Amino acid sequence: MDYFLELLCSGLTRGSIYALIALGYTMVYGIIQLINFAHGEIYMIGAFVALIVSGVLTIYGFSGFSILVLAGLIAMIYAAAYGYTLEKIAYQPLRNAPRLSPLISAIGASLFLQNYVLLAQTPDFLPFPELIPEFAFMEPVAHIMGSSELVILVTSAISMVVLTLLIKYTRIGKAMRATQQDMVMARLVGINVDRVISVTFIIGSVLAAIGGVLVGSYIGQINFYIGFMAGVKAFTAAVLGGIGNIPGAALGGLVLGLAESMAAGYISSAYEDVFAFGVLVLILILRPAGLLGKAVKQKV
Amino acid sequence: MAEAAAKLLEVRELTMDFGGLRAVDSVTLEVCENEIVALIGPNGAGKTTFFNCVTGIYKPTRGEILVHPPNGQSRKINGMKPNRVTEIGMARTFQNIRLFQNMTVLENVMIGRHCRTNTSILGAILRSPKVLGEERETVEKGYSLLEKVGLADVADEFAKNLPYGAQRRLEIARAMATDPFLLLLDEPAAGMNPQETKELDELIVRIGKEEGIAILLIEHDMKLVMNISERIYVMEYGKKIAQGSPQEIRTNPKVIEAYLGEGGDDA
Amino acid sequence: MFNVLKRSVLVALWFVFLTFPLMVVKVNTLKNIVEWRWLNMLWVFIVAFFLHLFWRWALDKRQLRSKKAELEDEGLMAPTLGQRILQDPRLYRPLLGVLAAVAILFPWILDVYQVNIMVLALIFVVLGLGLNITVGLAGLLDLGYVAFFAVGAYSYALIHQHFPVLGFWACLPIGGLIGALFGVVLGFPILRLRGDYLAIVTLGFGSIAKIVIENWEEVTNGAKGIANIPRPGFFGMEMSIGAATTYTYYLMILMVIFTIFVTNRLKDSRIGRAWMALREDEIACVAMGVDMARTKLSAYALGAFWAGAVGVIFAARNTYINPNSFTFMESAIVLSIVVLGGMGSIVGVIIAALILILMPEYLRAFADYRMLVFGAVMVLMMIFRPQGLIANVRKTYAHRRPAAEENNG
Amino acid sequence: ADTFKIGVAGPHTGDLAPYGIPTKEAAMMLAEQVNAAGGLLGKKVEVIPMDDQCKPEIATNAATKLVSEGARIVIGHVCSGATKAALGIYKEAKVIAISPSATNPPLTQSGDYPNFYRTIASDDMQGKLAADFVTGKLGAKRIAIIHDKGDYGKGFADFAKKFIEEGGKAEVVMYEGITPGAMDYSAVIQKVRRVKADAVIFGGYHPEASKLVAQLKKKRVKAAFVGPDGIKGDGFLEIAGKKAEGVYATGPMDVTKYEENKKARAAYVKKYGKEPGTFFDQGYAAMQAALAAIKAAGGTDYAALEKALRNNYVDTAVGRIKFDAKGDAEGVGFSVYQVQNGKFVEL
Amino acid sequence: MLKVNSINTFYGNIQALKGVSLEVHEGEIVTLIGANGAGKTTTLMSLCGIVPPRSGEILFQGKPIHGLPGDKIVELGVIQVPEGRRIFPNMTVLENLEMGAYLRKNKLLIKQDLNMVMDLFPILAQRRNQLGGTLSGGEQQMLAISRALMARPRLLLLDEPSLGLAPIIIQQIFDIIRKINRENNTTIFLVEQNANQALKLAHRGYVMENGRITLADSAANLLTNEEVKTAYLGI
Ligand SMILES: Nc1ncnc2c1ncn2[C@@H]1O[C@H](COP(=O)(O)OP(=O)(O)OP(=O)(O)O)[C@@H](O)[C@H]1O
Ligand SMILES: Nc1ncnc2c1ncn2[C@@H]1O[C@H](COP(=O)(O)OP(=O)(O)OP(=O)(O)O)[C@@H](O)[C@H]1O
Ligand SMILES: CC(C)C[C@H](N)C(=O)O
Ligand SMILES: [Mg+2]
Ligand SMILES: [Mg+2]
Repeated sequence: MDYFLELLCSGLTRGSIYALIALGYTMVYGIIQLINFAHGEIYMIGAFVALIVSGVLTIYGFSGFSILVLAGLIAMIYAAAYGYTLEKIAYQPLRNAPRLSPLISAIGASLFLQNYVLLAQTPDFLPFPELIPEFAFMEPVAHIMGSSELVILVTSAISMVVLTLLIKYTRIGKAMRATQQDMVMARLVGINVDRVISVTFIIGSVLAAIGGVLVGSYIGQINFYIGFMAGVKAFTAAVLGGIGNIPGAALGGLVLGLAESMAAGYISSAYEDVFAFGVLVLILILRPAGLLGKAVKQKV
Repeated sequence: MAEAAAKLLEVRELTMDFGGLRAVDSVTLEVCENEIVALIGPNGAGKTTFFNCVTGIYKPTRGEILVHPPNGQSRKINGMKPNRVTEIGMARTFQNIRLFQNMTVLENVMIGRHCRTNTSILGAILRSPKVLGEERETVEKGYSLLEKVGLADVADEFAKNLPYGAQRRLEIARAMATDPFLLLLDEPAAGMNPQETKELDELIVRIGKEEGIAILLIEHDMKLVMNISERIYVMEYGKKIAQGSPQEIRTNPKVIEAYLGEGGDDA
Repeated sequence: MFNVLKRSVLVALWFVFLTFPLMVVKVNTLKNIVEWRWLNMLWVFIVAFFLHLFWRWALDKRQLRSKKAELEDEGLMAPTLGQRILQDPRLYRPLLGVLAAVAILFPWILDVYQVNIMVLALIFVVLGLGLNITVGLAGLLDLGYVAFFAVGAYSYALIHQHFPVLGFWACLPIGGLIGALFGVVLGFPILRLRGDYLAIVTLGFGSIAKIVIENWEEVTNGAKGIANIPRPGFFGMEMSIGAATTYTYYLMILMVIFTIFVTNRLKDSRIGRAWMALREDEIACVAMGVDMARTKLSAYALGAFWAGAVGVIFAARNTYINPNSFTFMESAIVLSIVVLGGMGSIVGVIIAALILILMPEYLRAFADYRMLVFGAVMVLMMIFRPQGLIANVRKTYAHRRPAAEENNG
Repeated sequence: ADTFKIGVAGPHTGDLAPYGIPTKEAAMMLAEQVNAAGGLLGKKVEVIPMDDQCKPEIATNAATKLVSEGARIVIGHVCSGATKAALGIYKEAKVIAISPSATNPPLTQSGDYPNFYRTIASDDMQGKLAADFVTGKLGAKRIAIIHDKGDYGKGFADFAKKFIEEGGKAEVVMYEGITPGAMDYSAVIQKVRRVKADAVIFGGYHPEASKLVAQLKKKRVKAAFVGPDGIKGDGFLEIAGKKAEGVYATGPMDVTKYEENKKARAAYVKKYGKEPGTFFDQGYAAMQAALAAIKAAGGTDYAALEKALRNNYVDTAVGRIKFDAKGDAEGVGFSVYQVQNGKFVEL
Repeated sequence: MLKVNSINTFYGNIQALKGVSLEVHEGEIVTLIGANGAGKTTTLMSLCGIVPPRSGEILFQGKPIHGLPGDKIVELGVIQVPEGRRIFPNMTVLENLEMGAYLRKNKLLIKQDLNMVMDLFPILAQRRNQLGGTLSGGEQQMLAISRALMARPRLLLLDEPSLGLAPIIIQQIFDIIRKINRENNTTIFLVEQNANQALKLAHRGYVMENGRITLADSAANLLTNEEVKTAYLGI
């Protein structure tokens, strides 16, 4: 039983990180039907900025909690700035291009950002400071769920709830939904579509940065390449949940994380990814539009 | 009514549910040889859904769809794949035009010939005389159809560059290329002006009479409907509420209330 | 003018801000030292400033060009130079001749290195043409194409190990067929999926293929890979590497020609039209009597066939294979070749493959900046040629059907 | 030619770049030093870096390119796979390849590649050492073996497994591959706890090792952790930090005591302001061996170089070495280390 | 109120409008008729800034609005009911209506207008929580018009409101257009295929062919014009 709980917890932790990154994927996809392959790189950059900021702050004598908050905030700001700029350069000029062109542009951008960080910083792995303290009260269950895991779960849950509320009830949220459903009509009711798209990238990037900081301090190391795997998994999660669907992305992330964790725990971690994609294929065969995607019969 | 003509399509008690919504509710309908039959009704009555069931795009919840091809075996086609239905000999057009936009006009029609030809992959690579002959035949047939609908001189144009009315006619030509015995047209006159509608009117009649293809037609343009159809079915909220000759329908109070309104046919 | 400069300054400042933490700061958390590389800031400013000026200029030019095009002939798109050449036999025949001559003389003019990378580029030309069937013609987005390539390569390596009697020439078609078989097998479960769902599942298949190769050590030798794979043979002749490379080069040229020949014929046939119709509108296509399952599977199978066949050549060229050659990056590159070339356009695919595969080689001069530049060029090429290098506009079906009809009827 | 061209091939971009770049830097640094001191035999040394991304097909490109540019000695390649793909080309062109990191045993043991040398020991030797250490000195009875599925990591793990099973003193209770780059390894860690292993042998590199070590600590699993030389370096100490305490690693006998090594590292830190990365020592040593061989051979004649490499001892960053008939470095011995107070200490 | 001076509009390299000029006065209903593909929809899209004209000028209440982004034009009160209705399919009827008032801030007035349109189309009140995509064609058209009214249009642009609707609904829609014009004093620019009905409703009319305005006259005159009769009225 303990073993199951342990796997459950590790699956949920991993899954909620996937979910955080998947949200950015799904939101961007929802709005401009683009698979933003460079999204994982934003996550990586977020983590890097946090690392650099916390390094500098430590040297200048800050400590503990203030570092976590400041590093997190600055990482979010920078991720947002990168996300925004990425959209302006690599995607906006392709708004009316054939479907696959922005995808290729995204792959190019992803390569560029990876190598940019490689050159500007280092190809090596860097130690990421442990920004999340060990809570004493967690000690009795530490072998099942540690403090970092708790923080990850809580933070991502809060982020997701906030995002859902934001989209459901705020003006910009409504504008996002409208743009998602019909871009021309959105403009006809007076929505500045370009701004909405920028905001979407910014929100997605901020979530990715949160993910980056959490993962960084959870596993304690980052390098320029961590965005690739995370990106692929998050994309898988987004599709699993029904791409374009926000609760779907969250659910997809969790399901994927759990599937991987259970597969690794009960079968073999060598085939972890095979199971992850296997689950994806299986679910899509049963529900071709993902877990929460509406399997609408196409109206003709 | 078509006197003692053979039935081609026989639909019994067809029902189609979407979740909780019953879009088509026990509709019974038939089409005989050489007939032009219209299916009318308010928006959302379930007409298009009916078409979708008959052509295999949806699998109906209940009911029976029987076809009796003029020179073939009668069979039940519930839930049959759309391409099989087309192969049997029923072809359709779409309410929202669905052409192959980035293919030429001629190619669009040639796709219609797909199920009547059988060049294989190997054949396509080797291009034996038989294959070449088939290809030539496809082109010729395509041309003659385009001529019939008046599109022969834009054969090499991309479908997306055609004006709307021409696109509608291309859809009809494409459907006819499958050699159907029954043609199902979903609002062919939508978005056309009266002049274009008149031309369409003539085209449909010509197809019906000269080619001997039976026609089942959904349309909101009452002038067209009353002009060309021999029988009319009326649906509302998924149910069939009336059927009869244009004259009967025009004066049916139920239909007037639900659909035509006062002075209906001048619309 | 002043405004333009001001904008560029602002943009440059934005980039200075953007790159500040990564370009300027470098911390060593172990020793607690921060290195401030202020000079980088200046560089970023200067580079961003000039790039932005250039960017504006290029975008303006692009607009101007499209404006000019529309004045020239109203309605239809003015054919680009590329298309014009392709359409006019008087232009393309001599060009083809020159090309053929260059292709034949190539190994005699240039050194082994050039021939060797050209072989690789030609391999990717075939991959591009193969994927072009699946993605360009049939519109089925495939992000795991490399799986079929791997299948082909391993088929040859393993067949050679276990049945040495079957040489390269027997394996070439076998590799293709096994690839096609995998195409059908993988295509089956995902017939119902659309668009981007397809993309991720195929991406998944791609990674699964790699993981299986890595882990299934008894058969594939895992990460150790398989060494000593024989190069293509020529009646058992012993060849030096130079000669073997040249020989492989000619083999690839033939392979490319064969692929073009076959794909062209397919594209122009009943099957090819069905693929395109499927790409344009699945529902209408099915309603017009096209069997979706069969059409889709044939597109997968034929796409995979080329990957499998050319995988055999790939294994023979390298003489050694391991899973590292079959990552998502390779799939992405092949897809980029198809899109960049202009979906469905054969000439475009060839040019794009040559660019994308040869570019990193020629960018070796940039050393460390090589992949950075490569990524940037990919983005730029898409922005400035969103339709691809050679758009597959009316080229294929422009041959005049009426003429054909008159002649034969 | 008026320069000696030495190729340095390995992954300089892509996910494996961290294993290729340190060697490149080492070679360039050495060349600079030599050139600043007036060159070698009166000629300058020119280093030609070639990225191969650890992909066989690119490795063949890189190899042909190096050959056509006139390199007579290549430092590399870094990955065994890429090395195998490239060696055929070097063999024919009579180019010598000295790899800092390709550890796959058959590269030297098969005899297929007479032009191949390496400054690192092959996987089987360490596997044996690790197995003996764990079952002997540590007295472990239940051993979990984890590897990264790569040829190096898995190779080491496989040998360790083989020797443990042959030794019969302990039981391998878990044998599992992990995916490098995966977000975390907590599921595998839980498995280690479940099988009640008292030692973990890991085959792979330091990024995965430090993740594992950190998570073992976090999950309060108290098994001893033993890795190969892939983790024995400052990279591991840096990333794993305090969590590295007590971890064991096999590796070449303490090289930091060698003068050459101290010099090399000091120079590197001075130049780049950071600790050198993985395979720096071996890369540096390979370049030193190459330069010494050229000097001894009085040029780049293949036979002469071969003779020099096989017969002359050279002081390098990994000690005083020469190469045996198969191409393995003699003098690169192994010992077991433990992290104590943030340093690897030879046991 | 609206003055369009020889605008030229392109889709990529295809010129859809060739020197179109027209005027709409305060309080009028003006109709634009023409065959398929004549460029009517394009005209409206040019007015709204969705497909901005390459050259020429558009003045609204004397001020140039060509080149303004779409949202700024909406802010001025130029509101379009687009061809094909374009209901937000996954928003409820109520949310669709609220989107119509996206740029307005005054909650009270919005509430008032909500009641107003629900009075105008009682069916919408019944369906307020149904998803827009599941409405029938006629309901969607009513919703589209209501959504536009929620923006308090000064100039209401209607693109083929009768497209694909049952005869009985068409009558209703035209009645309501007349009502909006009379009671709210909203200026209306109506694009129609259904020339007969449109001309009966409008004060003035323009005829468009191949991207050019070919006729401009009072509606009554156009109704009796021989060319119009044969080409567009099908008589
Ligand atoms: N795929 C679907 N999923 C859910 N509901 C559907 C679907 N297709 C149709 N409907 C619903 O079924 C009902 C009938 O729709 P249908 O399109 O058949 O109407 P119609 O008679 O063709 O109307 P119109 O004249 O406007 O075209 C409508 O309420 C519609 O919303
Ligand atoms: N998005 C587009 N891209 C390219 N061409 C277009 C586009 N939309 C319209 N066109 C072309 O512009 C011309 C005018 O089209 P428009 O839609 O304005 O006509 P319309 O008068 O509204 O016709 P309808 O009665 O069919 O609605 C047509 O030739 C059409 O093919
Ligand atoms: C960089 C590493 C993957 C190299 C490894 N030692 C090998 O033999 O391939
Ligand atoms: Mg309908
Ligand atoms: Mg229109």
